[in-house]
Parts: sequence; C-alpha cells; structure tokens
Amino acid sequence: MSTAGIRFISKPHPVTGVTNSKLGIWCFLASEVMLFGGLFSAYIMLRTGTADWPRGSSLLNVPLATLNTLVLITSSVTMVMSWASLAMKDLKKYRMYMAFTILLGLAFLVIKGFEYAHKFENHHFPSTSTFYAIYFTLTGLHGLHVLGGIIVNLYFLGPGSALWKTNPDQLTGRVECAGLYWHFVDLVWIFLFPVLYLL
Amino acid sequence: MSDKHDSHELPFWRKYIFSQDHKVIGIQYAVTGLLFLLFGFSLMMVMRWQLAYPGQPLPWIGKFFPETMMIGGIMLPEFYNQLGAMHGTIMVFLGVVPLAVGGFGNFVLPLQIGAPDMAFPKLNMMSYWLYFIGGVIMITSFFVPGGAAQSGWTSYPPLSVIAPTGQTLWLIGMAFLINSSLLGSINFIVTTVQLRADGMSFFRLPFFVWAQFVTSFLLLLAFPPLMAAAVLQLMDRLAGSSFFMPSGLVVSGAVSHASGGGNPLLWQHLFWFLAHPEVYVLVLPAMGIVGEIIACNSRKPLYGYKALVYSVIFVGFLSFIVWAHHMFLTGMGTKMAAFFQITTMIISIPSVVILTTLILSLWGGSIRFSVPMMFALAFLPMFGIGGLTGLPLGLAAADIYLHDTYYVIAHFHYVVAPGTIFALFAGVYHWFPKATGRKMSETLGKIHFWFSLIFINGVFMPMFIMGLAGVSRRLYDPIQYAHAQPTQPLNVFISMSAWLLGLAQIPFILNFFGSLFFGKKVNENPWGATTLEWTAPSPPPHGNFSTPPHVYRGPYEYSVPGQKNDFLPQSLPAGQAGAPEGR
Amino acid sequence: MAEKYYGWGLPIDISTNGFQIDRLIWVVHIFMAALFVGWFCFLVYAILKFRQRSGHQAHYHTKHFKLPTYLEIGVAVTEVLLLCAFSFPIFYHVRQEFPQKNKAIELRIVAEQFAWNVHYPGKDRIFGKTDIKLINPENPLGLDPGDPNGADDIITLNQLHIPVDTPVIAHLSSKDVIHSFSLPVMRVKQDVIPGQSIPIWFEAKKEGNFEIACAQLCGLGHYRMRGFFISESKEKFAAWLAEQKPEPKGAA
Amino acid sequence: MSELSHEEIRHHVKIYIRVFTALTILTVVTVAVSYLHLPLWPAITVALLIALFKGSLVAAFFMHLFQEKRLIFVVLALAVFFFLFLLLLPTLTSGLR
Repeated sequence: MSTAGIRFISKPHPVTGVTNSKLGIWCFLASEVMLFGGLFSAYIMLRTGTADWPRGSSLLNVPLATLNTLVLITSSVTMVMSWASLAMKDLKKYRMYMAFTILLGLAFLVIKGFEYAHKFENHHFPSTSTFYAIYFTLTGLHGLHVLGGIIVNLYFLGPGSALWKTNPDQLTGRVECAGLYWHFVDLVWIFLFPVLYLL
Repeated sequence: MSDKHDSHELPFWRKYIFSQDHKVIGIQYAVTGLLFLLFGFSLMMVMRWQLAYPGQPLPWIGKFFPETMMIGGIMLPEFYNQLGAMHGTIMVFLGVVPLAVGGFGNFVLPLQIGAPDMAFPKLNMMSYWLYFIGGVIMITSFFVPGGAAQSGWTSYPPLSVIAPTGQTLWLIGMAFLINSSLLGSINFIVTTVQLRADGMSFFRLPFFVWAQFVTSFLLLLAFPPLMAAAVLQLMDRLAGSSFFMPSGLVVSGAVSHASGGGNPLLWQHLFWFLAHPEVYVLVLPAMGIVGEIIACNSRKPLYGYKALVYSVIFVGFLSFIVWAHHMFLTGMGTKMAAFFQITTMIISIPSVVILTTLILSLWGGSIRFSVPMMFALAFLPMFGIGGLTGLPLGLAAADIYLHDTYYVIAHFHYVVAPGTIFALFAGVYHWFPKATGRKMSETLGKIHFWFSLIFINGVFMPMFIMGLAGVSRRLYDPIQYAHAQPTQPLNVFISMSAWLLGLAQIPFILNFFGSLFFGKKVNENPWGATTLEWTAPSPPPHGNFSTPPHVYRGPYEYSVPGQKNDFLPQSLPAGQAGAPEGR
Repeated sequence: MAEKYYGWGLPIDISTNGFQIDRLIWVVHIFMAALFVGWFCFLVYAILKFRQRSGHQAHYHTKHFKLPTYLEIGVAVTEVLLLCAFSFPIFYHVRQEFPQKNKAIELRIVAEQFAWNVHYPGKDRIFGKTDIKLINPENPLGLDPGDPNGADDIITLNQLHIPVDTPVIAHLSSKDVIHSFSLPVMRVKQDVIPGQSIPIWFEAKKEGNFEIACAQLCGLGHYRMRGFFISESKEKFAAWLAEQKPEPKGAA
Repeated sequence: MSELSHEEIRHHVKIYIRVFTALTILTVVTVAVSYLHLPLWPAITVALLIALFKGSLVAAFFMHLFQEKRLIFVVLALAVFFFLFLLLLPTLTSGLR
C-alpha cells in the first residue's frame, strides 16, 4: 500500500547490486560500529588514565564467559544455516535452525544472568569501581542487543515467515539482514570477551 | 504490499497522524519543528528580561510562573540556567534539525530524485514519532522536582551528574532523538542511493539532495558516540558509576560517595564528536536550500556545481576530526592543539569555496526578488559573518581570551540563526506552494524578512563587542563583574531587539496559517523551476508521480540559449525541449 | 575605577603575554573584515547589476572566474601565516615555556562552587600536604596539620594577590565541578578540571585591583563566582603576605 | 546473495562449518594464553590479534563480506575510518602533552 512503487525491495538494484534493506542494515551496522566505538574509546581513556586497572581474569568468571562465547558462536552458525536453508527453499530446516538460534541466544542471556547474580551477591555493582562500571555497561548494552536480536528472530520464526507464501525472495533477504545484525552482535562479543575478561 | 493502492481508503489517523507518506511526515516534522523553534525562542525572550533588567520582576507574565521558577516575578538562577540549557537543546535538536532534515529532507528529497516515497516508510513514521516522544519528554522535564536540565546544552559533568532529575529526562529525551535521527538518516541514504529515477545520475542530483545526503552520513556516524555518552551519564546518575567522576570530589563540603576513577573530559570528547558534525548537520541543508533558491531565482545554472558538491563532501568528511577545538582550554597539549587547529583551518577553505561559489552564481543572472530569494541572499553575508568569526576561535591562542565569552555566542548564532534559520524560512516560502498548492503572501513575507533581518543583527552584533570586553557566557546576573558593567546598555539593546524580533515573527505566523486557506492558488510550477518536484502536482498525490519520471539533464538548466522557456525541467525529453511549458 | 579599565572593546592589558594575544586578535579581525567587505561589496554589486528588469536576460554561460582561485590561495596562505607566525608560538609560549621555579612564585588555586581558594606555600615555598577527609569549613583545602611544610601556608578566599614583574606559576584544581579560571586583564583563561592539577603561568607588569571571573557554567552561583585579583608592587605584596595568618588548623 | 544456486550454497555451508571450527579453536587458544599470565602488552597484542582474526572470519564468511558489493565497503570504510579517530584521539589528546 504505502510501499507501492518502491523499487528494489526484494530484487537488487542493477547498479549498486544490493537491495534497499541490505544497504539499510549495513548503514545501521556502521552506526553500531560508532556506538561501540564510543564505548571502547571510553574504556581506553579510563584504563590508560588509571595506574591500577585490574586484570579482568582476576575479577570475572572466565570459564563461564568462555562457555558464553562458544554459545554465541554456535548461534551465529545456526543463524547462517537458517538463511542458507531458506535460500535452498527449505522452510522446515529454516524453522529448525532459527529456533536453535533463538534458544542459544536465550541460553546466552541466562548464563549472563547467572554471572550478574553472582556479582550482585558479592556486592559488586557499577558503583564499586570504574572497572565494574564499564563491565556492566558494555555487557549490559550487548545483552540488550542480544535481546533485540532474539525478538527480531522470534518475529521471523513466527508471523514474519508468512511472507514465504507471497514473496520468498523478500523473506530470504530479510532473514539475511537479521542474520547480519546477529553476526554483528557476535562480532562485538568476540572483542568484548578478551577486552573485559582476559586483559 | 497489499492491493490497496489508493490512499483515500485509509482512515484519517493512518493518513494524517500515523502516516507513512513521506510528504505528510515531512509536513509533520516541519510544523512540529517550527513550533519548537517558537518555543525555544520564547524561552530566550524570558531570559533576556533578566539580562536586561537583572533582579527586577518580569512584568505581566511573571506572576504566572510557579515559585520554583520565579519568586514574585523575579527569576531564580536555577530557572535561568534551565532556560539556557533548554533553549540550546530545543533550538538545535528539536527545532532546526527536525525542520531542516526531517521536514525539508523528507518532503523534498524523494520528490527531487523522482522516487515514489522513502525506501522505508514505516521507519520514517517511527522516526517522526520517536522525535515527538523525545520532544514531549524534554518539555515535561520543566515540571519535575528541581526543574529541567540546567547544566548547559553541553551537559558537562560532573555538574550534570550532580544535577536534579531534569537531567535524567534530558538524557532519555536525547536517546529518543538520537534514534529518531538514526532511522531518518538510514532512510535518506538508502533512498538517495537506490531510488533515484532513471537517468538521475549522481551529478544530476540537485545540490539540496547532495547536502542532505552528506548530512545523513554525519547523523549516521556522529550521533552514536553521543548515545554512548548518554548511556554512560545515565549510568553515572542512576547506577552510581563514576565514568565522569574523578576521585576525590568534595561537593558542597561533603566528600562524594562516587568510587572515582573517571574523567570528566571523556564526556566532552564524546559530546563534541557529535556536536561539531552537528553544526554541519544544521548548515549543510541550509546551504542546499540556498543553492536551489539562488539558481531558480537568478534564472541561471549554479556557478561551479561540481566544486560545491566536492566541497560539501570534503566539509562533511573533515567535520569529524575538528571536534577538540572546543576543548583547547581543557589542558590539552600543544601538539594535539596544533593538530586540531590545522584541521580547523583546513575545513574553513571548502566553506569559503561554497560561499564564494554561491555569490558568484548571481553573476550574469536575472535576479528575481521573491521572498525566498531575499532570505537566501541574506543567508550569504550572515553565514559569512558566522563563518569568519569562527577563525579567531579556531586559533588556540586567540581562543584563550575569547573562549566561553559572548563572542562565541555571537559566532555560532550567526551561523545558526540569521544563517541557517533564514535559509529555512527561505525553504518554507519556496516549497509552501508545492505542499499546499497555494503561495504565501509576498507583502507579509517582505515585512517578515526586513524586520527579522534588522532585529536579528540587533541581537547578535552587540554580542561581539561584549565578547571582546571579556564578558563570560551563561551569567545569570551580568553586572556582578566590573568588566561587564560598561556593556550593560548593550544587554538592554539586545533584549529590546530580541523582543522586537519576536514581534517580527507574527507576520510569518499569520502568513503561514492564512495562506493555507486564502493564499493565491498556483499551478504545479509557480517559480518556473527545473527540478523534479515541480513536475508533480501541488500538492503531490500519494506515490508522487503518475508515471515514474525519467531524467535527461542536469538540475539547473535555466536560460539555455535558443529555448522558448528560460527553464528546462530535468524530466523534459531532449526532443521536446522547445515545447511550451506551464509557467 | 571601572571606567578606567573596561569599556566596549578589549579591556586593559596588564600582562607580559597579553599583547601577543591582542595582536593576534586584531590581525585576524583585519583579515576577516577585508574578506567580508570584499564579499559584501561584490554581493551588493551583483544584486544591483543583475536584478530582473525588462531587456535584461540571464546568461546560461558565464565566464570562468579566476578570482576565487586566487582568493582560496590567499585565504590558505593567510591561515598558514596565522597558525605559524602567531597561534602556534603564542600557545606554545603560554602553555609550555614555564619560568624557572626559583625566579617565580608558585601558588595553588582550588576552585569550588562558588569561590576561589588561593593557597600560598609560605616562606618554605613548599605546599603542605592536603587530604580531602580533613576538609571542613575552617580548613577549606584539608591541609594536614601534622605536616610541618604546611605550618606556614597561607590560604585566602577569593583574594589573589601577586607582585608585579614576577612570574607566577599557578596550579589549578577543582574540588567539585568544572570551572574556568579567567583573568580578563591578563588574557589568561584555563578550564579547571576536577581530578587534575593544571599548571599555568603569567606575569603582571602593572599594578591595580582587578577581578577573577569564572568562565564555565558551574551551577546556579556561576554568575557570582567572582574573585579579587590584586596586582601590586613587590613591597606591598610582601607586606600583605606577612599580614596574613598561616592557616588555622581544623580539628584533625 | 539471493541469486545463488543450491550448489553454491552447499559449498558455503561447508565453509561455515570450517569457520565454526576455527572460531572454537581460537576461543580456546585465547583463553589458554590468558592462563599463561603474560605481561600486559604481549597479552594485549596476542588477545587483540586473535580477536581481530576471529572478527574477520565472522565478517568475511558469516556476513558474506568476502563477496559483498563495493557500495557496502564504502559505507564500512567510512565507519571504520572515523571509528579509529574516535578510538584513539580522545586518549591521545588527554595523554599527549
């Protein structure tokens, strides 16, 4: 209706070679790069400004975070597999991989929840020190991104997949974009993990 | 997606309130932005009373303010600081940007590139409503205990961290505005790249589209660090963290509970990383509007279109790496100060190119003094003053003396008020016929123009003198300092000018609403312009063009020799160039 | 008094460095004025010459102007000059070329909402230790009574006395929020950042009673954060210093 | 990417599995290195190099950047360029005298 006449929604533009949503999601990810850039910049400035910055491994639970890293990497694989299934026109497999991705995302958040609960039990809060402040802020914001990704994926698992009947190409494109976001969240974690937990 | 192509089937609230049509959203943005401009300006008119007549009760309206703002009509310093902080915030984030980018960008850009709508209409609608919610939160903050944000629009910590609740609302409101801009900018970029009409190559784009395109990149990449900063400041305020709180603070005699270890300069870096590009977010669309109007009203192509485009791209690019010139006096070393001085001087060069090119575009023209043209012409010297006075501020040594004085206020207001806002007025007068099918009154427009021009200079010109006299900005009572007392008559003069400037907006308000109903009806191209928006009906229907337009030539083919009309629309096929066109 | 020092332009300059900054301000303004007048005259001329009138037509092809190129080069060269001949050396001189400590007097300036505490080290030229836990209304800087270096220290509120013809090194710090220490007649201004101690230096060459201003919004009392800045002869300064009682010690 | 044949996608899936294996191994390696308790700078160098490599794998294969269109790279190049300024200049400005 209001999308009447808008071109390149499901087919790529002949010159640029991409669809609207593909360019849109990459612009969004570029801005996300700058968002986390600001936070990493804060981390660097605060860390270099302090003589006695603690090593993360001495305060945080490295085995739990390693497990979480593996969970998130696995979820990235299932995400990309769900897109590949869709590209091979296999809706059933798509649904299965998507459900896995969502479950793994939830598992990540549950593990994170345990980690937080443990910190709170030991009276470690953002107000405890600048290290904990940046730890809670960065992981918290990343957690919100995971939550957002789960909601998007739930949409594409449920009501969003109805598009399959009318415009399978568009659905495949949308799932690819959701995947790009999900992999980006994974990618941020790949950097957060050593920066906060190991160094 | 559905079969309903006809917009008339939509219920009222889908068509006019939660509309996904770029034109309706553009008008929503523009009207809301204009209202916020008026509101922000009113805050300043109240402030000007205290500056002209410190400690005297505000006549007539003073008694309507609650005791938390004024006692017996006498303004409290807390309230003065709230007015100052909110004036800045509202004018920049709720007034000028929404009008320039949200309003004109939304309405004009898809039409000018020959697109049926924005690439993501739903996101476009969300962008407006996020902005609206952000605006409501900002206004609400005046009524919470302790009042609105009062640490300046820059919100420097630690002051902002220890400030009352209003600051929290300011940060939450900013988060909404940032996300609104983000959605808007993604939409502009994708629309410009993907949805240009056939034949509309990048160098056939109207200059306005280029300006909006570069602006969108600034919004896309510069706003997120402010989002990060806002999150950190919210953590400091709500979770008790110490990102911006150094160790060993003693606030009003009591040792601070904060854990310490933070750095207040971190906020300044993240804030100015946004806020310097933000200046260009304000100015570039204004330059775009001025370029359109000058070409159309001088009836000739813009001089050096490509130089303009390259300059705008260059300015946008460099605007990311000049931010610390706002921080020369924070104890920065001379090496980094030298770096930022050099980038600041380099960025002035493309600005000079843009201004010179726009002025040279008049040469050889046949200038039609319509109201939009008068505002556009006034933009040139006014922006010139604003740009030039940035020079001493960009030289660290001169900045030692001028930093944080009224000189700074005069400088950036010349860029934003008689510069950008004049260009925005020009845009309103120029595109009003396209949005409504009626023209605004020329007489009222000329009254509006001349009085605005005179009084706005009466407001800002004396501030240079005060700045040179060393008067600090943001002073609740300007006559506490001996060195400020000789300039107090200027404060009275400025306040008078400001109130008269307020009166000078009445013709505009009357004109705007009156012309909606009584304005002269015009055809689709009343200015005889070449760009695509003037080939669509006024107002354009849903979907804009009955058939997708095809573009055959550059944007400013005015007064082409040997043609019947003195303008060739971009969509006119080469063979029919001599054909008569509606004028 | 006010009429003598202050007016509608730059106030009186009593410092050894100020003339350089003033000169830069004037040079830049002359450059700006020249550029602006050039632009403005051209604009007005073009508007009049090419106004719409009968018998006058716009030209599609306009001549190529060489002027803008020269203008750009001129602006660029001038800016390089402004940077290299003025801004860089002046900023370096003011911020990096500190006088020798034994020839200068050293003091600390501690800003708070909304006052300036000036801390003189006394005869021993060594500042006493301070601790924020010791801060109370009697002891605004938290001077440690157990530290012998602090016994002869002098702390004044909003009173900055300096001798003429003597370089002064001031260490700026803040107890609470960001302030900006400004001496308009000295062309001195420096933000005071909590958590940092920022050194600045200046030297007065004339006597007089002036004021310290706060240039950065620091709260509701920002407008009255005014201090007294007295530049006086070396004898008077010595006499004033001798009159001041060393800081009374708060209950430790 | 929607233009791919099933054959190509099957090939992709094989690559995804290999990338997954590599990411898992690298995660284990970076954790193992952290238990060696290297001095700070070598530890930072090793951890960031591994993270950079892992990140590149995700971006190149899961996000299909290795065969993405030029336009996307232009957007990303801008972001990365300003990201570097944002990351380094604040600290340099407050650190370098």
